[in-house]
Amino acid sequence: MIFSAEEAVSAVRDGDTVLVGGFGMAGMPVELIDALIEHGAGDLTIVSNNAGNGDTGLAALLAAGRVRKVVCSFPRQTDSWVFDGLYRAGQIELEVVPQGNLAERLRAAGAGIGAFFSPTGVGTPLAEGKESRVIDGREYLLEYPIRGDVALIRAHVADRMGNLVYRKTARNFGPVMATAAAVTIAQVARIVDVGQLDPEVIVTPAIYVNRLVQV
Amino acid sequence: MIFSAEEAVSAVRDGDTVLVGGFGMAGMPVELIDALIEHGAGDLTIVSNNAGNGDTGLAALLAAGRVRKVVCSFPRQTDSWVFDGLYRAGQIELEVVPQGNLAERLRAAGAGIGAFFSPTGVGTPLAEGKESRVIDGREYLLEYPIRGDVALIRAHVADRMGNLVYRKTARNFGPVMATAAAVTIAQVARIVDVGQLDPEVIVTPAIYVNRLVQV
Amino acid sequence: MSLSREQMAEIVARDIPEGAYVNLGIGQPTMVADYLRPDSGVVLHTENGMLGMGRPATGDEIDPDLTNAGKQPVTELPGAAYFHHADSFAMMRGGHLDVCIMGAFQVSARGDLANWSTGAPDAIPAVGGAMDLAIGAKQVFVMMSLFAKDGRPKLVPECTYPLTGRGCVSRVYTDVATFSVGPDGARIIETFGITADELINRVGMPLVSSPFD
Amino acid sequence: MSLSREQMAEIVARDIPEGAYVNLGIGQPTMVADYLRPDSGVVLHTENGMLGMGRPATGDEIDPDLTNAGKQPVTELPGAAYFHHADSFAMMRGGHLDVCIMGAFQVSARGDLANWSTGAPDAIPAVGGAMDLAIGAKQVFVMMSLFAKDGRPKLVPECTYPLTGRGCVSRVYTDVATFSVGPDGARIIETFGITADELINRVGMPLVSSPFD
Repeated sequence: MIFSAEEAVSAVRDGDTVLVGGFGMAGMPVELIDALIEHGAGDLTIVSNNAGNGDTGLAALLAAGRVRKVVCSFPRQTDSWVFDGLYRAGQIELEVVPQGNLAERLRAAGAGIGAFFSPTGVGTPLAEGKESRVIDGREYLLEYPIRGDVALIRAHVADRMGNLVYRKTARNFGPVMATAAAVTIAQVARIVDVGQLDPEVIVTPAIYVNRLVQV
Repeated sequence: MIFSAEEAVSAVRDGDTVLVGGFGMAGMPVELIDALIEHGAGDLTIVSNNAGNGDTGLAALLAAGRVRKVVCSFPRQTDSWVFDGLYRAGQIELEVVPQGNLAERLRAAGAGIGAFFSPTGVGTPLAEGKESRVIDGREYLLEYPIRGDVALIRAHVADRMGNLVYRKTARNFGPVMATAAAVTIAQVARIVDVGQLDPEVIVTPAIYVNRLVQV
Repeated sequence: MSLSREQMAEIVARDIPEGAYVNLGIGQPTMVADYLRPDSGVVLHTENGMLGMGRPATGDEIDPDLTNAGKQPVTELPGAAYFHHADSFAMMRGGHLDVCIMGAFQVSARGDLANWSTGAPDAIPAVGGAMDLAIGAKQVFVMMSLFAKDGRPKLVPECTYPLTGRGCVSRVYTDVATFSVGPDGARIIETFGITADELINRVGMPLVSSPFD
Repeated sequence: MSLSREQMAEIVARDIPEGAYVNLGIGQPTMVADYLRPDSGVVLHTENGMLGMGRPATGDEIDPDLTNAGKQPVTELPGAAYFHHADSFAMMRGGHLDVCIMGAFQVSARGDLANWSTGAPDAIPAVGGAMDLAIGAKQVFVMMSLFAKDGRPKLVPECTYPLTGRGCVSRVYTDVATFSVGPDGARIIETFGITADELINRVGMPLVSSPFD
């Protein structure tokens, strides 16, 4: 269960879809991304809220040419120059997904839902090509699950089985991404013995966690 | 926010759909159900995992002739003689919903999902009349949200705003039902001042709770 | 005299019911928080996963794990709760927030909202939570200047920019007037430093003037 | 000699991989817990909202807020976690449980499961979590006597009782034999006190005998 960052990310293979937690820097698994860059897997699809900031983390992964496609809600930021450059040069694909659909599609993947009718995006350009249906007088769009081969997330404390708790708004995408990937790798600040976490407050049960990295 | 049981359940009107938490006695809002019987609202649709046990709680509500229809996963139990009698006499309607669909349909109501394709029940008698679709090679059935006019749930501790924590497996349906009703009434063992519950461990945020009853 | 941004924020704050659950969009709407009375019981939601958000954090209060949707450090109020992104957006999309306040490029008389893209051919699309907020809250208030830099009104008969949501806005707060919008069209609620006639003339479309104006 | 219920439970327990996440259905399957080695790392899920369920509670341990899916009082092991019903069934339906063990009225050679209703016209229908468990776990094991009280085999070419799930069972543990079932039909894995030929004769349908038999 407990790995070095290098060993942990060796689960990622060329062509994989990798779910990357975090909203801005809160919950961003920085050390796992660094290890992934070092690891060298390429042709990746990255699912994350943003498409990298500055020159580190996801931006560095993009800059290293390892990413074929980004699925995110908000790629364009003041410091997203790496993504912007690749996108304008036609060197990276982009699927823009409203943030709530992103979260709900990840949840659907984890929960065995085949597809769901979402209220978001009706009448907008993002509805193009989507099946729509009026239910009880309201229009919805059909949205499909987003599954990952690997999820890289950051939590606060884990026990040795892999139960996780998070800290404040760094919780964000971690709990849903953990359910949506075949292999979930969590970096945590601290690993405690089994029995040290209160069963009432565990946010991600160990069943969803395959590898722990303490950083 | 803080009411007597009598005042709290006065929100229920004739013909309402009432979501009732609990799995067996764990999480069953016994005092709220007693108050509802006293209150007298009738022609109710009750959504709950079971259809009453023995002669108290939901069974007493049924025996009092207040329930038109039960939506549940498992009505037939060793001590469900009140429901059994009414059902065999043709005096109550029953919609049997697989437990996971019940939970997910309640969640869908709370989450604004118009409908979802569920993996459960395919090829069974409960698939009759349901729209089916093959997605990625697997067959699913379309399921619709279950909304309540009122939810009656039991939690462990509330703060004065209505934030809730539960206790062990008594958590069960409470958190999803709280999101799925127009008015959610929670009975709790203890009400504490705002700020006394750790924001990391709140299971039902106060936004979902309209009335608190301490019993 | 037209309103300053601070005055607009104050007017919006005044219209938020006591005890409401409110999401303040990124940018100008965040200023509304400064004008909410501490005893109003208004609870702020931030879609990255929190109810009970407090004011911006400064100095030692800054915690990289506690930010708002604009990724700025914020504080936590008593009674706060944290939750993950799917739960946060379920809260929003399920219609549990009372009010959401957003900026806009354009709002149509019937309440269509355009605030995520100018449709420029070279723009990189980015939507964030705007479309979820637009359709999720019980009421969507827009705060914006009534006229763009080029002088064209941003309250329009039909949005020309790509939509964020259809018929979702109920109130539009601008520097020169407050409007209600919806199925019956745009109605002037209040004007600031301009007459209703001037306003109708400058906006260039039919506006019903409120009897209270 | 055919197996006792205890021996069947022991054999099922032996086939559960170390560290597996397992749901034990109501009734006979709960006996499997007694034969799991404490160091096996197997974690029990109960669909009413818990991972890390321990043995049945007795005496002072009994807590009305801590029960299993059969509503019997149970205990909590170190590393346990509680969650609500939607999360619990998402865990199940999302395919995260390694093994689910259920009783059955009938199982077909291709793995169809019938265990929720005998289809009797006067029966009150009640399904609980059976249909979710049937389709949710990576592997569904069935534990049952091979023959009903009237002597008819419960492993059948086609289920005559209403289905719980289609093609979901992979292994059937009975008192006289263990079978694998699936798209290629039923195969005998092991027999107890009966020869493969006798078994085929009594079940009255084609069964492939394993090379290890």
